[in-house]
Amino acid sequence: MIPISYYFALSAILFALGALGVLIRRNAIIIFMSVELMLNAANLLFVAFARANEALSGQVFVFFVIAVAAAEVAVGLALIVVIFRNRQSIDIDEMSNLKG
Amino acid sequence: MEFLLQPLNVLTFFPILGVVILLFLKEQQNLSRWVALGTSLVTFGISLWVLGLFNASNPGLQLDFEYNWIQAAGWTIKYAMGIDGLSILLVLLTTFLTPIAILSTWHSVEERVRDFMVFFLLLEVGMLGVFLAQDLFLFYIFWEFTLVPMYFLIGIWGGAQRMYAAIKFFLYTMAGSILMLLAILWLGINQGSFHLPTLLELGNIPAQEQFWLFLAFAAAFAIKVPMWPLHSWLPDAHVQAPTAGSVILAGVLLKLGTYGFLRFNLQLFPQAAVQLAPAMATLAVIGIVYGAIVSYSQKDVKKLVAYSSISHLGFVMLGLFALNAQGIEGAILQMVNHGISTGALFLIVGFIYERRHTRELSEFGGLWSIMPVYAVLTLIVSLSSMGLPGLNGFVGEFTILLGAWGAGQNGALGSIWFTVFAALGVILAAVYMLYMFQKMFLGPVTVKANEALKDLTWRELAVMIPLLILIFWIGLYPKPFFALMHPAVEQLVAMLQAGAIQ
Amino acid sequence: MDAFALVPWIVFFPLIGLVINLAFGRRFGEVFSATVGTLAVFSAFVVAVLQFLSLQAHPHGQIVHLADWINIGGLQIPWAFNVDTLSVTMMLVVSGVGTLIHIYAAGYMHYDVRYKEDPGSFARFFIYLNLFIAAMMILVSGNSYLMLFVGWEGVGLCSFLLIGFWYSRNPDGSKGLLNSQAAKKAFVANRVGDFGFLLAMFLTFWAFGSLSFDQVLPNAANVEPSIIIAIALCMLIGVTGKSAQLPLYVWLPDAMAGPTPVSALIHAATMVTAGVYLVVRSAPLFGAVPEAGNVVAIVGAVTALFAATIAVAQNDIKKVLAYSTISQLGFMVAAVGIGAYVAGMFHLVTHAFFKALLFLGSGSVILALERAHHPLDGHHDEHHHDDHHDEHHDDHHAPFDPQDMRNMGGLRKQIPTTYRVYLIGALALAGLPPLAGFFSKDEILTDALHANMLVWGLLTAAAFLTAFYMGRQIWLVFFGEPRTKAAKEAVESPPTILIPLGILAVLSVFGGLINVPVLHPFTDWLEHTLGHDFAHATVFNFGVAIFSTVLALIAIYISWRLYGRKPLAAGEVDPLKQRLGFLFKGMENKWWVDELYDAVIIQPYRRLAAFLADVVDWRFWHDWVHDTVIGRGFGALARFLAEPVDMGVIDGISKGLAAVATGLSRGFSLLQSGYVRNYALMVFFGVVLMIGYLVFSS
Amino acid sequence: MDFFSSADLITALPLVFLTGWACILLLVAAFAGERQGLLPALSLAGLLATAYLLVSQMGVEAEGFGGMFVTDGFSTFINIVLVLGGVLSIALSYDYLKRMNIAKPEYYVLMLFSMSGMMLMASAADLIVVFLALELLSIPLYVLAAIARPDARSEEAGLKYFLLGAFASGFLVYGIALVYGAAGTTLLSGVVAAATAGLEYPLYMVLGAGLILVGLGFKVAAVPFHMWTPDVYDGSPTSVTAFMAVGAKAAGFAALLRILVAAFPSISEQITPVLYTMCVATLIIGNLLAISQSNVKRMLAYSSISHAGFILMAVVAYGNDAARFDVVSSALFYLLSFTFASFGSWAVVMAVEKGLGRGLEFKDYAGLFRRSPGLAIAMLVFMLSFAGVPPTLGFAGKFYLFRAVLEGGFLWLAIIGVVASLISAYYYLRLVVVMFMQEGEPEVHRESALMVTAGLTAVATVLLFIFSAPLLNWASQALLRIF
Repeated sequence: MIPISYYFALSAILFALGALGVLIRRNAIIIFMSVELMLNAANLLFVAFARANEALSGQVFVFFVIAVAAAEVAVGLALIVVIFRNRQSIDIDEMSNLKG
Repeated sequence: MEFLLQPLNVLTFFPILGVVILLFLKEQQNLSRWVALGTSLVTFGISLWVLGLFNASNPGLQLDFEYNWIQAAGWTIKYAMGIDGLSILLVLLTTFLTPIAILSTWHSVEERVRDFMVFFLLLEVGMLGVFLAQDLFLFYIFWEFTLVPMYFLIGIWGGAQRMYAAIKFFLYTMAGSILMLLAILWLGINQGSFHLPTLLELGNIPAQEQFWLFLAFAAAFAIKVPMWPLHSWLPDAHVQAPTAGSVILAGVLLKLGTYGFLRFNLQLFPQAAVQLAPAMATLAVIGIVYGAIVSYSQKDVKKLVAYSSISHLGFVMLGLFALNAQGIEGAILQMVNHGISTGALFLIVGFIYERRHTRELSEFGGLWSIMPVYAVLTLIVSLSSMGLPGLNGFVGEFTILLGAWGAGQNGALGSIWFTVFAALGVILAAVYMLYMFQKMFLGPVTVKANEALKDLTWRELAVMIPLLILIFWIGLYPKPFFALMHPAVEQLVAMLQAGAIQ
Repeated sequence: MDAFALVPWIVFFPLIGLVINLAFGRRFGEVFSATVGTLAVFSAFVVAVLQFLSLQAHPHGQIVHLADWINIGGLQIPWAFNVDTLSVTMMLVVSGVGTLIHIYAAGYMHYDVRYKEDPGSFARFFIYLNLFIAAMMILVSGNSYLMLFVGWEGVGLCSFLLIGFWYSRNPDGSKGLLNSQAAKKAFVANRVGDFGFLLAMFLTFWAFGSLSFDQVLPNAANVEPSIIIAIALCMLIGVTGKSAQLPLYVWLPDAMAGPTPVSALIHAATMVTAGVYLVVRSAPLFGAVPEAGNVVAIVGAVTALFAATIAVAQNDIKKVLAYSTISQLGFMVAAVGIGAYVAGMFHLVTHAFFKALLFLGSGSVILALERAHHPLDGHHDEHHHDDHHDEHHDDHHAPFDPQDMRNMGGLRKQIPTTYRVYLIGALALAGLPPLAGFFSKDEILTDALHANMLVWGLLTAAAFLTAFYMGRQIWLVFFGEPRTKAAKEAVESPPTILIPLGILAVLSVFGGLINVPVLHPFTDWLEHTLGHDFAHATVFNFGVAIFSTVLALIAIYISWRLYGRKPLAAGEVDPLKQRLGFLFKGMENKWWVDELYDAVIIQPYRRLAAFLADVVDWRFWHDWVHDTVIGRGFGALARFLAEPVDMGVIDGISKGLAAVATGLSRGFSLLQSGYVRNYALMVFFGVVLMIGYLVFSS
Repeated sequence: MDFFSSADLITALPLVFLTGWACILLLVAAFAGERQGLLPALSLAGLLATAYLLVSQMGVEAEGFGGMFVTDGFSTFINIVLVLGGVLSIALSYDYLKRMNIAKPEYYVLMLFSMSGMMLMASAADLIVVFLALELLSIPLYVLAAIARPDARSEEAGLKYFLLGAFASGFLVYGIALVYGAAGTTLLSGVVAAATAGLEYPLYMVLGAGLILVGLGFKVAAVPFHMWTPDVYDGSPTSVTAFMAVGAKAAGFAALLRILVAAFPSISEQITPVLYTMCVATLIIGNLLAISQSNVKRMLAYSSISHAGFILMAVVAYGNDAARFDVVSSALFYLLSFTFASFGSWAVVMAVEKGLGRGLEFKDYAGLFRRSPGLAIAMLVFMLSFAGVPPTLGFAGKFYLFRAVLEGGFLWLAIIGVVASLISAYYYLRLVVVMFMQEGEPEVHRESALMVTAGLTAVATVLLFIFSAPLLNWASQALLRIF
């Protein structure tokens, strides 16, 4: 059996990639996709632990997370669309009027 | 109902009635003045009634009462008040000075009179509360509460730099009191009560803790007094405050600090008090000399008087930390004296400021020939302030110095040099006071604008005369004043001696 | 039935006079003010006489308790009066001489207020004088050191007020600050002395447990001598202040800025002798420690000689008398220092007579010149006069100094009465028999000869100089030819002035009889109070008497040689100046003591005050520490925090603690750049830090 | 196996009711868009009913849904505070939205949904439920923040909040996953049981707890996860800001307290330093940055950060058994005191606000005392309460809070706390100075809801201080269920 730490390492890498994506990219949609990547890293971890603990609950949680992510997508994309209509751009670095 | 009928509650909260009436007034300036004056006079009357109820031979708390106020979450915070020989004079001083200060604003405050009076009466409530509260929590509330009205009095009706001064006053004072707050909490947690008499009964605070608690309380009080070197807010606050504000600030608010030392530091932490007495006395003496020297070099009369307060309150502190009857009684009396003399000096500065709109010494000179009554009053008050025998200042200073000398020979201070240097302050006081007097009143008239000045009006005289009466009364026959405080001080001294032995 | 219970009235009467004059003085005119003032003092004198009479029957007197004053535990100080032979002596002198001077002042001030263009001040003068009498009475009659101190400071206050009576002028009458500065100087110098007195009281209280004479003095033997020495030396500081001894004497010459009656009453006859009285009163203390007494005696003797040398070279008629007063006070202090308390008191009394006479006489001289210089309207029409006077005042008053002896000369013809009484006073001061000064001074010298040769030597030298400068003054003022127009036209003073002079002249002639040798009634009188140990009769010593008389005569002869034989002409340099050279310069300039004090004490204090106030308290403590607190450090921290993120400049760290925090705050604000990715980065950093910590701590 | 029983529903009745009500209102909103007054009225009615249900639940202690949901004194307290906040928010919103021309029916529905999420947070006894609750409260808030579209500031606020919120919930979920890995369950009771029994991978537990802290720290705006706060507060319509400032904070702290106290007492040794570092940083940064603001809304935003720091001070001592009781109740009490002053001050801000994002500068408040003394005095009371000056509820809050800190043995933290409150006094006073001591002609919108809210909260802030015993009692009895 593959040790749990392997899964952990993979998920951590995915998570880090996601986080770095948020930090590096300027396109709101890509940032948002990076966040999804972070959530999915967590999902991977849930599943792996569920398997290791021989419990189902972890797998159920994944569904919760996916559902919530979907809700976020709905709201997030709507926001992005509205903003795009307004400014013809979704470069988040252009949105820095609020500061100080 | 029973709560409202307690004499001390009536006394403390009566001004609120005036505030309520004032809130119903619109821009009726004169009516506002009369309402405020009337309220403060009735409050003074109530304080005399309290004086009548007060039994001077009883050293303990009187007219005291306590209600459980906040009894929750493991607290017992009491609404406890009481009056004793340590506080009664200061209460009277407060109620006495407030109407005088209000009367002095008759023509000097023309803007937002109603609001001014509201804040003034609220200030009186706060000050009375501080002197009467017997529960640390309650005390702290009144203590902090006094900041707010004073902050506005300075900030709205003050001079050009008023906002800076107001904020500085507030923050400086608050800086000290938050440390006290922690110490109060510590007491509450470890001794299980905030009620002062209960705490005194419990006693047994270990010496090490006493030391730190003493310092935490001292931080709050020393700033308020202000003791050197924490005095930097004082010149700003005084110079910027309106006359009535300065009168109350010098007359009563600074006494909150010295009173705090007397009531809490000495009573609650006797061992630390004995241990730290030389250190406190050192600061006090530095304050005496420093304040006197710095006063001498001021060009603004009000600032000169402000710095002189540092010197005078140094005497009070020295007396308190002599930890013997003479020192402490002298200190209490000197608190009253300073309230009267310095209050009067600020009024005097206010009179001339209203006429000339300047306080620069160089703008005056030779005023005696133009305003003789004013000059004579100033002279008397200055003499009282520099401690001329026969006037009030002397009785206080002499007893303080005598007490401090005794404490230096065979008491808490351990060295007579404190007294020697403090007595130097007596010389220096003459130097700066006479300097001020000479610059303002003697010599030929050098500034044209002064030639047409009018002497004091009847209203201004009415403001000054009660103060003058007290100046002479205390100077010539202070016995009734000492009699009020004597038993309480004796008890305190006995306690301190017991503390010193431990 | 004795009158002891009346003793508080010696204080109350002057106070009543004061209050009446305060209320009505200005309204009812000069005659009213003067009458009230004088009557008040005279009433006090009557009370003093009653005390005197009562003491004949009960020579040990009585302590009259008026009211409690300060009562704190062991500290019990009542308002109580001590009637005994010593205090009654002082009361008589003060109220007696005081009454005469009040009468004199009624005449003198009438002119003075007009020359100073402020007739309204007439009542004010009498108010002050009455206040002074009241304070002086408290001083001499109080039964405790503290009550004595009340009077002590009270007379100091009156001295301040009266020296600065013409507060808007200079001593020469021109507009200026000098008078008020002299007043301030007097007060401050006295305060320095009072500082010593205060310390003495503290020591006394904690050693004796009381400040009352009747509890302190009898117990002197029970207290450690070292403490008594300390008490005595501290008291000495007080004495040097009040009685104008070295090193605090400097205020007295300047005090001549006050109107002449003041100089006579306060700065010659009464107040300045308070120090002597204090020592005599404390005789049991000083007597218990001869070491301290010696210090006192040396201070007195040195002062006597020192002041006499200065008096020799002064040209101001009142300044000569002022230094002479210091010198004579030195005599008294020296006397009480060596334990000759009776001699000291004796000299105090006679000195009060003849020095008051001299001062008042000098006032009469000055007035004579002043009136000649710019006469008031002959009919004393005040209104008319004032108009007239005002117009011409400045142009011919300013340069003329009516007190300068070089402006006088030959006055014996113009003002013969004044001349005669002045001569009596001068001879009494010079110590020629059989005038009052001879007896008292002789008694001091005799006692000094027995006690301390050094003191005797110094005093004898001083006595020699005294005779010399008085001779010089007489020659310069009254003999020769008038050196100015004013001197030529000098006018004799009115009777209100001359009558008191006459009475004082009589007293100066016969005053010596109160302790005439062999009978010495005064010694017996004081013995009731001081006890035999401190009031022993001095055996008259012909040797000393003859020696000092001869010396005085020689001195007068020398003065005649210098000033009398060939009178000084107008504008001529003092003949002594050529002979003594530098020495004279020193004497003329008062040995530069004022300059020394100015350089060593006053200026440094001013600079210290300015430094503390301006630099330390304001610029350093108030501005720098408070407003710039940790100031730059805070700002630097802010910049440091800001720079890695944004190279932007923080808009200068403005002043103020607030601004400092603001600066720091702005630094952080730069982090708040508005960029989402920066915010996320911050979150990320936070996470990394936290995870790092958690991993390594687990 | 039933998913849930009727008993479970009763345990969660207020929440269930409110959620259901929100769903109904959603339909109403869809069909009754024209009648503006209807929805706020219905929302208020729903909240009042919820409040009634909550009050009737006082003293109840029960769990449901297999232990994932808890009703106890703690949750009831928080929920009542939340509902109070909701009522005040709706009261503040109506006129304001009309004035700003952004009245939209869905606004109130979103608010109710968000409130459901907040209330769920307070009761959540399972980490996954916490996550769900967090998203339920956040997602409507993202929309609310941007509700003033096409206003650019509002949109920017919404997007920023959304992106960063999602980012933070990524950490939260990952943390939950780690804890799940360590304990084998996400039930708080299970976590604490597993920790007591001994863990195979204790590091997972600690790291998981840390990441959960990140997610919740983001919600309560603790440094360094606070950076969205000023921008979002600033950009959102003020009524939303007011709602967010109290609601999200209360909910976040509810979850934080419950999770820490119930699930992680065993790792307090590792967590406490993280907490106090966060706490100190929050106090310092929040207060320092507030000083330099010239915009009242941003100043209040930073001040709310600093208040989060104060509440964190109480939380720091959660590991101390003796102090735990006071930790929870003092935090609750502080939250309550913050709620009053916060809503009151936002009401004043809204009264002075000229248009979206305009009229928020300090200088716009000059002369307020002259113009509208009532509002100025109310604002003074709130500022004093924020600064912890008696006689205000804020003082009682700080007093209690510092006591908990001292009891927990963190004297140094208490000293930092008092210094921070001193610094905070400075910027609160600055606003007071502007209002009372400077001359100006501010524009004041005397809308009755604003005035009444400001007045009532001001009076409450003072009176509830003077008669604070019942409140304190209530807070101290709001026990948190410990497994």
